[in-house]
Amino acid sequence: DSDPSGTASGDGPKLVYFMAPNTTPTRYIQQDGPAFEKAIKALDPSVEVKFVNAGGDSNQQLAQANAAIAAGAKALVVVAADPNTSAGLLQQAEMANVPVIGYENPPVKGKLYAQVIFDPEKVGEQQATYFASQVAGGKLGAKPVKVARQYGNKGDVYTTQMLAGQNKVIEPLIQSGDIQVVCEDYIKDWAPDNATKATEQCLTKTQNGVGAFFGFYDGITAGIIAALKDKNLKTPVYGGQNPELTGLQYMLTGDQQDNVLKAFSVEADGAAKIALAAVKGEQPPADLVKDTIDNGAMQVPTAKLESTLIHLEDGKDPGDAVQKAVDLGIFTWAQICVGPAEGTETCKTRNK
Amino acid sequence: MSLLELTNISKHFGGVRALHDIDMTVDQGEVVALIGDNGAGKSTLVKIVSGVESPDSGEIRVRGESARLVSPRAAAEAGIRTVFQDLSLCDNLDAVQNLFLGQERSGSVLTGRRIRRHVMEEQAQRILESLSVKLRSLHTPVVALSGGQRQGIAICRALISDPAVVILDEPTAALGVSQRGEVLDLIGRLREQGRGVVVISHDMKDVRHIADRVVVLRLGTKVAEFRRGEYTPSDLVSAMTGAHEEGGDL
Amino acid sequence: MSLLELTNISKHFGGVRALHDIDMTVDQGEVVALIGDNGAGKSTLVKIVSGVESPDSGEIRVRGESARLVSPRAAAEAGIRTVFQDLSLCDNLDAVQNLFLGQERSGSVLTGRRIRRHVMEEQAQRILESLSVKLRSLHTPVVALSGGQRQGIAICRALISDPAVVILDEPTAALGVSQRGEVLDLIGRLREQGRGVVVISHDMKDVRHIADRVVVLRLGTKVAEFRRGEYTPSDLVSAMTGAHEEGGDL
Amino acid sequence: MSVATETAARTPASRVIELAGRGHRSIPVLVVLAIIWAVFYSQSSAYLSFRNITNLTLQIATTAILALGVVFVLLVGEIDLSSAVLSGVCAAIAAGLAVNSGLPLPVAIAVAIASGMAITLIEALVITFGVPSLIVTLGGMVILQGLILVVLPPEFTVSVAGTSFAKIASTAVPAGTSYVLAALGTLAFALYKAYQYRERLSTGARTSPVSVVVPAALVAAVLFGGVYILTRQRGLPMPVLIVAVMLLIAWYFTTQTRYGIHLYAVGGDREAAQRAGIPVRRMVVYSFLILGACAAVAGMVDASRQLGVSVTSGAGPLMLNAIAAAVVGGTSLFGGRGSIWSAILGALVIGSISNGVQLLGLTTEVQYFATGSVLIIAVAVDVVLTRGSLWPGRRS
Amino acid sequence: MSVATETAARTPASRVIELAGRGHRSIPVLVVLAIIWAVFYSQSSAYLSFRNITNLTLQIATTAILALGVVFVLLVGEIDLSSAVLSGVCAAIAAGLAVNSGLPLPVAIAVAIASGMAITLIEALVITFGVPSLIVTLGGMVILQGLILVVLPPEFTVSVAGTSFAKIASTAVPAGTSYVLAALGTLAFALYKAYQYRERLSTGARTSPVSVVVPAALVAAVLFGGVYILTRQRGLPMPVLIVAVMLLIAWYFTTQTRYGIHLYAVGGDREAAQRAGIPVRRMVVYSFLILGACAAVAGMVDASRQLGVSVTSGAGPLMLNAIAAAVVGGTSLFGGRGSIWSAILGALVIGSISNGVQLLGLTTEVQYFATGSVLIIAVAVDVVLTRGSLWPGRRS
Ligand SMILES: Nc1ncnc2c1ncn2[C@@H]1O[C@H](COP(=O)(O)OP(=O)(O)OP(=O)(O)O)[C@@H](O)[C@H]1O
Ligand SMILES: Nc1ncnc2c1ncn2[C@@H]1O[C@H](COP(=O)(O)OP(=O)(O)OP(=O)(O)O)[C@@H](O)[C@H]1O
Ligand SMILES: [Mg+2]
Ligand SMILES: [Mg+2]
Repeated sequence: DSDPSGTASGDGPKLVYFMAPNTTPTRYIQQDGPAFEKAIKALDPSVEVKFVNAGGDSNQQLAQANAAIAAGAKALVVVAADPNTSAGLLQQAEMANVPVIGYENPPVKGKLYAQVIFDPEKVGEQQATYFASQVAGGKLGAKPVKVARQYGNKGDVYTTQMLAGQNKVIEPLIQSGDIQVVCEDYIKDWAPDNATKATEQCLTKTQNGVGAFFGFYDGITAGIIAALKDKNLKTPVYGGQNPELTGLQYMLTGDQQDNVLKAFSVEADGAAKIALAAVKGEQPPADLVKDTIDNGAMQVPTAKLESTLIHLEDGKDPGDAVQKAVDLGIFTWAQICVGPAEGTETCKTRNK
Repeated sequence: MSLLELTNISKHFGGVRALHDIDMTVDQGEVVALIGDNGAGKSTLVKIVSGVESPDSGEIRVRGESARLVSPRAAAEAGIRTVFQDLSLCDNLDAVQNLFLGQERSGSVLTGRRIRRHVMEEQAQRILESLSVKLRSLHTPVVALSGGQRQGIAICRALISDPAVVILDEPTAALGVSQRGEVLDLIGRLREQGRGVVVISHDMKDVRHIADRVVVLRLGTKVAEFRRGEYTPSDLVSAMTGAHEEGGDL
Repeated sequence: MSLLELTNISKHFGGVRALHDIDMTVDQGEVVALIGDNGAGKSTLVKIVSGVESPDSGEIRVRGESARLVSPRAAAEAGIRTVFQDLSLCDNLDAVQNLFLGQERSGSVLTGRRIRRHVMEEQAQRILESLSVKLRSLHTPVVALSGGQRQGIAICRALISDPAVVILDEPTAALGVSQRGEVLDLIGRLREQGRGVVVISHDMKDVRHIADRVVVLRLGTKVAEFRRGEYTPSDLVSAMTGAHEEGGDL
Repeated sequence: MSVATETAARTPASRVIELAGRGHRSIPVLVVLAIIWAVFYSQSSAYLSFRNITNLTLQIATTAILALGVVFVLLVGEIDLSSAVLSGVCAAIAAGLAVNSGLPLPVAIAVAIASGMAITLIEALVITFGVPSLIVTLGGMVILQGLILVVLPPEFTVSVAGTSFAKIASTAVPAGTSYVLAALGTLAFALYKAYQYRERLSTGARTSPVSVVVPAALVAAVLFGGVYILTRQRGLPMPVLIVAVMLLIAWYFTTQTRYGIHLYAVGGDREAAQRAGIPVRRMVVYSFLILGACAAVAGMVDASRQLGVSVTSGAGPLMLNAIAAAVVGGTSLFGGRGSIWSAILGALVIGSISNGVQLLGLTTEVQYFATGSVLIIAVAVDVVLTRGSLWPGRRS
Repeated sequence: MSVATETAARTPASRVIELAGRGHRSIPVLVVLAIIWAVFYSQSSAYLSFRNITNLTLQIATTAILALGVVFVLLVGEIDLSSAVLSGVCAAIAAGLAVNSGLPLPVAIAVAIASGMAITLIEALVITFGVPSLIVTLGGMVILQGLILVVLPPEFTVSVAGTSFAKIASTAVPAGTSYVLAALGTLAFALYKAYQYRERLSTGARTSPVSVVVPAALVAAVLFGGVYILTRQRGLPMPVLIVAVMLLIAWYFTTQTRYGIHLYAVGGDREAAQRAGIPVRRMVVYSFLILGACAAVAGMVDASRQLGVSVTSGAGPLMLNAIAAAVVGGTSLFGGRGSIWSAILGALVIGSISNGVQLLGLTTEVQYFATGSVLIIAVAVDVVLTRGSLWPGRRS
C-alpha cells in the first residue's frame, strides 16, 4: 500500500481536500466547506470531499496536507492558517504533483494552481470609502471627527492588506484634518473580548470623546458594541465585514452601520469549478479565472470576486440592507432573527 | 479473642521479599514489641496493619472478624491507630491541625462542619503537656519544628481518637530524655486501659522493660517469639542477628 | 588552634529565639557531644555550621580562620561534613548515587565527567559493609529503603570525602543494635584519625561512652559544658532540664 | 523530604511585613498592587478615575472567578488547562437555552453550572484513576473545543444583546441597596468574629477584643470604600457582587471548616493526608467540582458582558491568565500553599497591568514588552518582600 | 515527606513489564504506541505506509526537539511556557540573517542558538532569584511575542523558499550514507558497552556479556530499521538526523555523567541536593540554557520546513504539545522523574494520534473528540501498565 513514486496517480475515488485554517472565523467550517462540497457534488458526484481544520497552526496544516497527499488527494483547496508560513505546504504538494487551489486566505510564495479571493485590500477600501462618505456628509458631526480605529492581529497578512486598503482612503482624511484618530489598537487574535477591552480603555482615555468607531470585521465590531452597550453609549460603529451573524443582527438593531458581504456561496462555487478542472488535469476555467496575482513566486491565476458593501440608511428599514445578505444565501432570516434581533420591526415583518 | 490477629501475611516489593508468612496476635491490655535488624520488615508489617500497604496474601482479623484494611481510613475505623516511622505529618499544617487531622472537632453539617479551633487548641495543649512536648507556638507549620517536637505530635495524634490498638513505629527515636520517659509511661497507661499496643524499638532495654511479648523478625520472617520473663537479652540479639555467639552490652 | 570555633552565634526564626550567644569549639581528635531537650536548638546549630542556615550574628572560625559558611558547599570545602537529622537524601536516587552525591567519582572534563559507576559501586559496598548496613540492591531508589538503611547511607555519605570535621545529628536514632555499635566504633576511629566529631544524641549512656566533651543547650542557650569524667549522669539531666531534683534512670 | 529552609538572612523589609501580616500572605501582593497603581497613575491620571476602576473590576471579573476555581485545584496539587474552554461551553449551553430555546434564565444557569460540574467530575475521576491532570485537562480541553461546536447552534454563535441573559453582567445594584449590603456584610462579619471571641474566652484561651474590632473595621473599610468607588458610575455592577459572594463562600469553607484543612492537607502531603484517614480522592473530586461551577459562572458572566457566545469563548489567554493570577497571588503550583485571596489579588495585578498598558496608548510591541516585564517585576517585588530568600527551598 | 507507596496490589501486567523493562520506563509507552498504530492502521491502511511514517517523523521533529528541552527543565522541577514563542523568535533571527542580510548559514544558525540561550539565561536568572518559573516564562512569552514583531522585517515575514536555509529540513541523506551512519552508530554503541563491561569486570562486579550484546542488537535493529523505513522516499530527512544526534548527546549527558545525576538530584529534592553541595542554581540555569538551544533548533527546523517565518511561528499548540509530550512520555511535572526518551516517545504518541485522526478525514468536531480522548486513553493505558495503582502517591 505504499506509494514510493510520490505522485498521486492511480484510480480509486477522486479525493479533494478542503483545508480550513481554524474554527475561527466560523465561516470555513460552517458555510464555505459545506457549500463547496455541495457545489462539487452537483458538478461531479464521483468526487469525494474531505475536510480538515488546522487549528490555526501552519505546522499542523502542513502535516494535514502530507496526510491528504498520502491518502491520495487529487487536489487541495487551502485556506492558509498563515499564508506566510505555508510555502512548505505548496512545496510538498508540488513535489507530489497535487494541484493546490488557494481559497480566500491563500498560501503565498509557492506554486498554486489557481486561487479564489475577495481581495482584502479591496474590502478595506470599501469599508473606508463608505466611512469617508459618512464623514464627508457630516453624519458624524463637526470635523475633525474623533475616530477610534481597531485593527486585526498585528503581523497577520490579512491585517496588513486590509489596513493598506483602508489607509488608501483614510490617510488623506487624516492629512486634511477631517479625521482625528484618537485611539488605535491592534486586536490580538481578532478576539471580541480584546476589542471590548480596547474600547473601554479608549473611552476612559478620551473621556467618551469618540465620534465613531472604525473596526476591521464583525467580531471586532461586536466587541466594540458590547463595551458601548455596557456604558449606554450610542457612538456609531463602522467597519464590519465577513459577515458574522452578530454583525447582521447588530445592523438590524442599529448598532452597526455597515458590513461588507463576501458571498461564500459564490466563492465556494468558483473553487469547486476550479478544483474539478484541476482534478481532470485541465487549465483553470477561463470564464472564472480572469486575473493573475503575484504571490512572490509566480503569477497565480486568480478569480477575484466582488464583495458588496451594505449599510444602514436614515429613515429606511435596516432590513433592506440585510436582505442582500439573505439573498446571497449567507444567513436566513430565521437564523438572523434570534437574540437581539428578535424584537426588531424588521424581523417581525420579514421572518415568517 | 484477640484484638488483632495476623495469619500468614506475606509481602513482596518487586523482587524483594519483605515479609513471609508472618503470624502475630495482639490481645487486650497487652504490649507486643516487634524487633529486628534494619530492613527486617517491621515497618512493612506495620504499614499492612495500618492499611497503607496491602499484603500479597494472608489474613487480618480484628476482634475475631476478618477485616479488609484497604486504607488507613478503614484501619482507623477498625480502631487501629499508628505512629509511622516517618511520622507522616503534613508539613504545611500547624501542630493543632496535624494532631486532629481527619478527626477534627467540628460543628454540624449545617455550619459546613465548622472547625471548633478553640476546643482543639485546648485539647491539644493538654495532650501535648501530658507527654512533655513543648512547642513555642501552636500556629507554626510543623515543618519548622524540631525532630523531637514532630515526633511528639505524631504520638499524640494517635491517641486522640481513643483507639483500641495503638501501633508505634520507633516512637522514641528522636525524643529527649524526659519525653522518652513519658512515652514509656504512656505505653504502660495504654495497657492498663485495656488497649493493645505494638511497639517497634531498637532499644533492648526499653523492650524488656515494657513488652509483655516480643516478636522477632529477621529478613522478613518471624524467627522467634518470647513472653515476658522467658528470655535473656542475648536471646533477643541472637534471634535478631541469627548469630548465637553475640551477646552485646545489654 | 581548634578545628572549629563558634563565637556568639545567635539565630532567630521570626519571633522564636532558636540560639542565643553560643560558643563552642571542636579540636582535632575530639568528640564533642551536643545534648539538650527537644527543641533546644541542637539541629539549628548544626545547620549553621553546615552552611544550611546562616546565623543572625556571631563568628565561625575553621582552623583559626574566619569562615563564611554561606552554603553547604562552602562548609564541605572547609572540610565539614554533616549527617542531618532528616538525613537529606534524594528519594529518587539510588544508594550509590546518594552516597556519592556531589562528590562523584568521574572521568575528566573531556568525557563530560563521565561517571565511573563501577568504582563507586565497589567503594559503596565496602563502606556500607563497614557499618553493617545491609541493602538488598544498590539500584533501588532510597525511598524504598527502611528507616535504618537510609540512616546508614546518610552516615556513610559523610565519610566518603575524608572530612576534617564530622557532624552527626542523632546518627543512631533509627539504627539496629549491631549498626548502632558499629557507628559508636566508627566515632572512636574518627577520633583516632585526628578528626573532630560533633555528635547529637539523646542517649546519655552513649554520650558518656564516647564524648570527650559535652555541651548542653537549653532553650537556645548553652547552659553547661563538661569534660570527660568531670560529670555525673544527673549533672547532664539537670543541666538539660534546668531542674536539679530529677536524676532519671541513667 | 524537602523542607523549606532559608539559606540567607531575611531582608529587614520582610521582617516588617511578616510582623504586620502575621501570616497574611496577601499583604505583599497588596503592596505590589499599590506600586503598580502608583506607577500607572503617574503616567496617566485617568488610570485611577472612578470610571477606570469600574472598568478594571469588570475586566477582571471573569479571570478572578475562574482563578478561584483554579486555586482549589492547585491547592490539592493538581493543575487544569480545560476550564477556560469549559467556561465557553457552559456559556454556550446557558445562552442557547435562555435565548434560543427560551427557557427561564435561572433554569438555564442551573443547567450550565450542572454541566460544568459534570464535565469536571469526569475529568476528576480519570485523574484519581491515575492519569496526570495535565494530560486529562489538556485532552479535555481538546474535547471541549469540539463540544462547543456541537453545543452551539449551527451558526456557531448566540447573541444575547437585549435579552434577559445580558442582565447578568449589566444589572447595576443601586447605590442605596449597595450600602445596605455593605452594612449587612460588615455586621455579619463582626458578629461572627465576636462569636469566635466568646468561644475562645470560654476555653480560657488568650484573646482580646482587638481580634474583633480590627478585622471588622478593615472589612467595613473595604466594603464601604468599594461600594463608594464602584457606585460612582451606575450602581454596583452585578459581576462585582457575584465575585464578592463567591469569595465569601470560598473564604468560609477554606478557612473555617474541616473541608478547608483537608484541602490543604491533601495538597501539602498527599500520602500523609491519606494516612490520617482523609479521603484524598474525594477531596480532589470536590476541587474539580468547584472548578466546574466556577468555570460555568465565569463563562456566563463573560458571555453576558460580551453579549454573545461563539467558538472563541473561553479561548485566548483566559486560561493562562487564571493560572497566573493564582500563582501571582501566592498559590503554589505544587499544592498546599496559597489562599482564595490569591485569585482576586492575582487577577487584580494582571488586570491592572493590562488595563494600564492599554490606557497609555503604546505601540503593540511596547505593550507586549510592558505587560510581560511588569508582570515579572511585580512578582519579583513580592519575592523581595517575602519569598526571595527562600529559593531554592520553595518552588512554584 | 511524601513517599510513593502502593495502596493496592499491582496488576500482573505491570509485573511482567517491570521484569521485562528493569527500570526502562519507556516500555509501556512503546506498548501504548503500538496499540495506537494498530488501531489507526485497522482504520486506514495508508497509516503505516512508508510515506506516512516519514510524514509522521517530520511532523513531530519540531515538537520532539522542543520537548527535549522541556524535559530538562521539568527534570529540575521548573516549567516553561515561553520556549515555543522563543523558537519563533530564533527562527526569525536566523532566517533574517541568512536570507535578508545574506550571512553564511552556519553563522546565522550560531547567532540564533546563542540568542535562544541568552534569552533563557535571563529567564533562568530571574527564576533562581526566586520568581516562580510559571510567571517568568509566561511574562517571557508575552515579551517574546512583542520581540518577534521587532525581529521580523517590516512586512512581518521572511520567506526562505529556495534559499540555503530551506536545506536544513529538505536535505535528504542518501540511503547509502544513512546505512553507513547507522552502522557507525551501532558500532560506537557496542564499543562503549564493551568498554563498560570491561570496566565492571576489572572491579570484579557481577556482569555478563549479555549486557553488551542485547542492547547493541536492539540499537542496531532500531537504527537499521529506522533507516530502511525512512529512506524509502528520498533518503533520510535531515530533521530526523538532527533529532537523533540531539537525543544521543542528551542521553550521554543525562545518564552517563555527573551532570545527569545532579540534574535528577535537584529535581528530586532540591534541599537535599543543595545540602550535598550541588550548585542547585547553576543546574537550573544549565537546564534553561539547554532549553534555549533546543528551542532555537526547533524553530529553525520548523521554519525551514514551512519555508517561512512569521508572527505565528511558535504560536499555536506547539508549547502545550511539547509539555504534553514530555509528560506523556513519563516525565513528571514535579521534577526528578523522567528521561529524555519521554520527549521523543511522547511526541510520537501525540503526533501519531493527530496524524491518524487527520488521515481518517473525520469532521472537525469528531477530530477534536478523537484527539482528546485518544490522548487520555493512551496515558490511561500506560497508567494501567505501570503507574495506575500508585495514585495518590505519585503526582504529575
Ligand atoms: N516500597 C518499597 N519498595 C521496595 N522495597 C521496599 C519498599 N519498602 C520497603 N522495602 C524493603 O523491604 C525491606 C523491609 O523494610 P522495612 O522498612 O519494613 O524494614 P524495618 O524492619 O522497618 O527496618 P528499620 O528498622 O530500618 O526501620 C527492606 O529491605 C526495604 O528495602
Ligand atoms: N525553620 C524554622 N522556623 C521557625 N522555627 C524553627 C525553625 N527551625 C527550628 N525552629 C524552632 O527552633 C527551635 C530549635 O529547633 P531545633 O531543631 O534546633 O531543636 P533540636 O535541639 O534539634 O531538637 P530535637 O532534639 O527535637 O531534634 C525549636 O523550637 C523549633 O521549633
Ligand atoms: Mg522501619
Ligand atoms: Mg534536632
